[in-house]
Amino acid sequence: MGILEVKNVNKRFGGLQALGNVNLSVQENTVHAIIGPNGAGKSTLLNCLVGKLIPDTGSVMFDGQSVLGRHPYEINQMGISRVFQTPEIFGDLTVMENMMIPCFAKRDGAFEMNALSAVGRQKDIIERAEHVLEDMKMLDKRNMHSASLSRGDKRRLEIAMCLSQEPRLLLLDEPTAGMARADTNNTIDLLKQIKEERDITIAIIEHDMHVVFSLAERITVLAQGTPLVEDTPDKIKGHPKVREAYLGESA
Amino acid sequence: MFGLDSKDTKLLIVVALLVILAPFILNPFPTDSALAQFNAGYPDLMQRFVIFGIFAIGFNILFGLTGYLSFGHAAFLGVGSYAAVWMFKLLSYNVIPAIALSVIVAALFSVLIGYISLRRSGIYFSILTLAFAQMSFALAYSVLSNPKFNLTNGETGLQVYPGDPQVLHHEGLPDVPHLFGIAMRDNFWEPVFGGWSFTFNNGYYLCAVLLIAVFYLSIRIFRSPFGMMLRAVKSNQQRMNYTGLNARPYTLAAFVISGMYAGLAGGLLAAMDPLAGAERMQWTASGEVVLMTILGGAGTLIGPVLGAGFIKYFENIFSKINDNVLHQWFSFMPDGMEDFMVFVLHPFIGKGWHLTLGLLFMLVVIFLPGGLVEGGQRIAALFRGGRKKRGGAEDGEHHPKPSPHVAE
Amino acid sequence: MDAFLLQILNGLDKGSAYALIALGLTLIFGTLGVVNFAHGALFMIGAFCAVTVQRILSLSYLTEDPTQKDFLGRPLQVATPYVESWFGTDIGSAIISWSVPLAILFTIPIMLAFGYAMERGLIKYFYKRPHADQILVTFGLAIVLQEIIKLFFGANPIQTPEPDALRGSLDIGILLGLDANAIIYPIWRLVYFFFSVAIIGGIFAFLQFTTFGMVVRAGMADRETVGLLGINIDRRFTIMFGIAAAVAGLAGVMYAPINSPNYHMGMDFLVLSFVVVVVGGMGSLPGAVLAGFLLGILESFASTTWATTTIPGINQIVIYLVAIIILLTRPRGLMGRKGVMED
Amino acid sequence: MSKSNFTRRGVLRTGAVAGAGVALPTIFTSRASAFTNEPTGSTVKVGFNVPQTGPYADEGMDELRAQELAVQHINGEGDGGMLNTFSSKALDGTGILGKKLEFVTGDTQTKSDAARASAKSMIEKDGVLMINGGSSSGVAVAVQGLCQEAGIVFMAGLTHSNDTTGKDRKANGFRHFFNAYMSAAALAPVLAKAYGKDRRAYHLTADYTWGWTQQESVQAATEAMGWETVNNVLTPLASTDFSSYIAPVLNSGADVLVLNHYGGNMVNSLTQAVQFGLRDKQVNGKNFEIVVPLYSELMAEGAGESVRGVYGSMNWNWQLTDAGTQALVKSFGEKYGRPPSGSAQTCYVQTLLYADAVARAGSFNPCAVVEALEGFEFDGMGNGPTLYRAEDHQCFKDVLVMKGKETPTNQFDLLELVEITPRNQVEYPPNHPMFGGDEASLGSCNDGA
Repeated sequence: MGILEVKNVNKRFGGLQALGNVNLSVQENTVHAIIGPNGAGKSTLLNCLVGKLIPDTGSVMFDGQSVLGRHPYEINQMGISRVFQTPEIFGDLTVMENMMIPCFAKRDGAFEMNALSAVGRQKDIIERAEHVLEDMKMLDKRNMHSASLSRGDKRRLEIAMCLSQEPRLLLLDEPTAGMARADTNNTIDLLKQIKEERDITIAIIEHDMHVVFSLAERITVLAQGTPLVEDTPDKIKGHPKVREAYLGESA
Repeated sequence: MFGLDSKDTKLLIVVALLVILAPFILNPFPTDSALAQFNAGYPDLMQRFVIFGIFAIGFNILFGLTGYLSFGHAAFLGVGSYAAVWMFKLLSYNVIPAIALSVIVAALFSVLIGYISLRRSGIYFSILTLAFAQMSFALAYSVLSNPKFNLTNGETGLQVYPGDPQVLHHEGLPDVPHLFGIAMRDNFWEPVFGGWSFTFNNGYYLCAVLLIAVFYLSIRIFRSPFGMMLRAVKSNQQRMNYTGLNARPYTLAAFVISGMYAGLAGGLLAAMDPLAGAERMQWTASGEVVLMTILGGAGTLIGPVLGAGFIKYFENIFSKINDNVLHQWFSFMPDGMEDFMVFVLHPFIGKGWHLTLGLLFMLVVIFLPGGLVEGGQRIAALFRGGRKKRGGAEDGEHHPKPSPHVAE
Repeated sequence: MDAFLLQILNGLDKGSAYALIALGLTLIFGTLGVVNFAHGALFMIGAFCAVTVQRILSLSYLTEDPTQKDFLGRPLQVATPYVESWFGTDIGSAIISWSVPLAILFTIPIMLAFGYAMERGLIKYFYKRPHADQILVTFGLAIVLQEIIKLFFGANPIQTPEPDALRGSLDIGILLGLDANAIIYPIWRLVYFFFSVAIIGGIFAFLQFTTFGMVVRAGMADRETVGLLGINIDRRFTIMFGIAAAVAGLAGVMYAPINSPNYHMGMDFLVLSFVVVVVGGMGSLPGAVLAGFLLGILESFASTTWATTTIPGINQIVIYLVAIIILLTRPRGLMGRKGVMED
Repeated sequence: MSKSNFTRRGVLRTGAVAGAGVALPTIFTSRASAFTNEPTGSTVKVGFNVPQTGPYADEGMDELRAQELAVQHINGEGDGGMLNTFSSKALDGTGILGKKLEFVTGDTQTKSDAARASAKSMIEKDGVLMINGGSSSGVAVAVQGLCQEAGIVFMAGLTHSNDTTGKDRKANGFRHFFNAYMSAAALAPVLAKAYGKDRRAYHLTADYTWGWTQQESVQAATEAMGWETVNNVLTPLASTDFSSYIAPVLNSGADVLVLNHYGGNMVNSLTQAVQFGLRDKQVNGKNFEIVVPLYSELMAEGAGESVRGVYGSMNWNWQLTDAGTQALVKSFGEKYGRPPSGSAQTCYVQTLLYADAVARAGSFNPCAVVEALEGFEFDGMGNGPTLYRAEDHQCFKDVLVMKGKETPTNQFDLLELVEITPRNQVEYPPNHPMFGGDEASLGSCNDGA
């Protein structure tokens, strides 16, 4: 049993079959990549995992519990954190405040009427936030307005926010999309470091083969809404079907 | 002190001092001088400053922090007033039960309206609240005041009649709203120093104490994790949702808190003057509290209070300047000059105070999105020799940042 | 049956005013993404264009008539309009009597220019600002505009009658073979109805069949792409703002005989027109028109004695109730595109 | 709260120093004077509280003009106006009791809240002894209640609802203007004479207190003449389009439409009713007629040609030919270039009446003024012999029935006088059921002491 089990998931938009009979199993403490050409249904699948979309049929189980019909925040509380393609952070808030919010969510749950105690007195939260920031080498930027960060730092902050919740599964949606080569390599190093230092499962949707093959332990190839193959990176590289459906075109 | 950091404590103390000393501060001109026209230190206006300050502080908790623009908050103020007057009619003129009930009723009402309206955001939310407020107004003005079922007394406004039960009223208690026998409209001290005279009014000090209390409460809310969550709602609801936080109870809580502030303000209005008119529920009355908050500075602690004071000053002082007064001011000029000045200023004073207010409001929205507080900070920055640090960041307050204009 | 038809007719008429205002509002929102709280003020200014034209046409010179006395017992100063002395009494008074339709010619350029100036001078600085800021600045503008009008024209409603030839009412009941007096309907209201249908048709045809319109429609759907094609979409949008202002102004001019213009009529219509836009669907032109007519008819039915005795006060709140129900059950409105401000 | 105690002590100390030369502050005494705002100097202030913004701003403006004129006349400036024709000669053109009369103005916005705020500021800040003006019953009742509590005199401006001197009557408040009952009582016989006794009326009524009382009064008075009431439909105050209310009228079997509307409502409903061709129709073999029980000049101006031939009532009109009216029209007309409106006359007369009552009482004490006004009979103010009834502080005088003129010669000449209904026809007992019945009471006069 994987930590994330997707079984027979179908999703149609009008006449378009976005997902057809998707089966996927992500094993605990692995890095699992999902790749596929544009329009293969990667984003639709991801949205089904986090509660933004509800599949027409099939089941999505996380750690033995169904996520279907739950709100995104409930799914996050179950232990799934998501990193967006373009960094989604609280732009009006400082870096430190950005970090504290997920820490509160982890500690207090989806809603807590904590209206009278000062933020400055939440020592445990501050400590935790600072700890993760330090890990991510961002402690010097703690008082900056997060909207004024560079794009790479925004991505780093978003990942830090997710990590501060100690998720069991981290979902990354094309984390290096639109990045320069240097930034991409930094991100790869960062993710590698995360992988090494923590007990965490990472599912990554990616276009960039360089990223996929540097990180992933298992790869699922999606084409036209259906998984073609699932295997280790080495096997995938040589797989004829994959070449035909995907690598051939992108090379 | 009081669980606040030193900066906030200072702010609270400054506000408390200003409020307590307001009867002096607002009457800077000798009573017989020509400038006495601009004195604002009489009980009714001081009460209004403080009451609408409370209203605006509450509104700011919703709008300033979460960015949800409600056009229906006057409805909560209105039901608060109605609840208070009903307590006067049924129980007694004691203001404690009246104010308590007005807060409770406003809370219930805002739970109901908030629960429904907050299912939408942005302009849809604004229009939903607008629709609710207009419905409440229409109901209060005519439907609920028909002779068979008279809940609001319609156009005239709800008031206490000699035939009302007032079960707890007894001989010796004043026949006006009072706090355990202390009549709200009485003054406890009317000193005269030279040409200056000042009025210290019981009702004003009740309002003042409550303002300081709710201002303190709003600082606590701003600085709390809850306040941070509200700012997160405004900043990025998507991220909030994917961070395991349910935005709706947060916004609903903010909505209800601000509704209760409005209810308190409504209750106090009735406690100072036991008549509740339906007009205070009209959508333009809701627009007024929006104006106050923006004018002062949405999202800042002190801004809404300043804005409320500013608008009420305009409404009560500016509207009373008439051409005769203008002629007196400019009487030192040659005749032609005098008439010209009066002619130029005429559209903006007296009956034209709406025009002045509208212009001012536009100027603030265009050039000072942070309101008067931002204006003050810019001026202060100028005096400090243009230190680079912008005001907003240093006190950790939350100003809507002016976005760059579209390039040509 | 006749009561039913009658209320449909009344509703169509009310609805055509709502539809015209909402159409302009939607044009602005759909093209520029701006929520314009000053739109009611544009409607009001349109109505005052009719007043202005009426005043200009009846500009008079005074002659003393010693046989009549004024209120102070002095000889009466009789005012004779210049047009009457230029063209003779009959033609002159006919010209004055036609001042409302003539005002259309005056209103179109005035409102186009006004809309253009408003967009260039104010609105364009607010594209990137939040909707709340747009609402606030246009709300401020609405207050300023109505106060300026009040300064010049006073607060009292000003009578602006329809032309003599179009006065009176038609007995539609007789035309349909019903009893006399069963359905009577003022001629001017029919004129208003057909006028608005013509304007609405004109706007749709303009957007559908001209290149300009096609570009604007493409821009409404996807502004960036059209911009990338090297088309100056901003300039066209500015012109659309002018057109939207002109539509609101025209709605106001022709409405002047029905609702004597006063300075706060814009605010009276503003809330309503937003409700119409929301019910029709933000950004949907056909939706705005459909919702305008539907709400007009609904309001008429809610005003019948039958409705008000069944649910007291329903005529006061029906519009808001509908808005609330639509927003909760179908937030994109009757014909709104999926995903446009659907939260 | 140790902090604020400290502060207050500080203030007291500085206060004592500053006030060393003057009287020491009197602590915890609220009132040193005998009554609210007792005048001490050489001037005395009154407040004119009229709508300056909102739909009735023009009417407020006219009231303000008349009030300014009254102040001038009382202070001996100008030609003296109605002071020359007033039956009481207590005023001599040197102010009141040797004090010059001054005034402050305020904006009621035609909202009871705003009106009370403005009135309070006049009382608390400017120290006025009397407040005059207003153009709606809601405002009048609200401000009257306030003046009663504060202990000053209220002279109502335009307020037509029965409640003002009915169930909401107050000892400190006085109404010169007529009321809905009087309108109806004056109109009904004229209508019966002009349109016959066999008529069926359809009422459209503005859905708020004033509309209801007027509708009730007109229905009662016309039914007493033999008319039948077919229907009464309430219209929302915010209505601008009355088509859905007007359209069913012709089909209802009614042959008279009564519009219980005022201001913008009336202008629109009347214009639209005429557009629907109601006045060209025949129903039950009779010409269909429209009645507007309460007329004002500004409304007639707004409705323009639509008023032609339509009956209504007024408190006073500048076309009256008595000496008082002529004196007022002359001084007002020469100053402002237009004849005064009905509400302007009321505000003018009320100001003179107040000043006169003070002079006759020999005191500014509101209770003395109230006493001087109660049961006061006077003449020469344009309305013929007039009585301020002691029981409810309502003025009783002749009521004018007006009709829209068919061929007006100028903009001020829109209405013509049809009949002056004598005072005894519009009188009613003070405990009339429409006026609060036996329960209604003035309470006792309050001087604020």
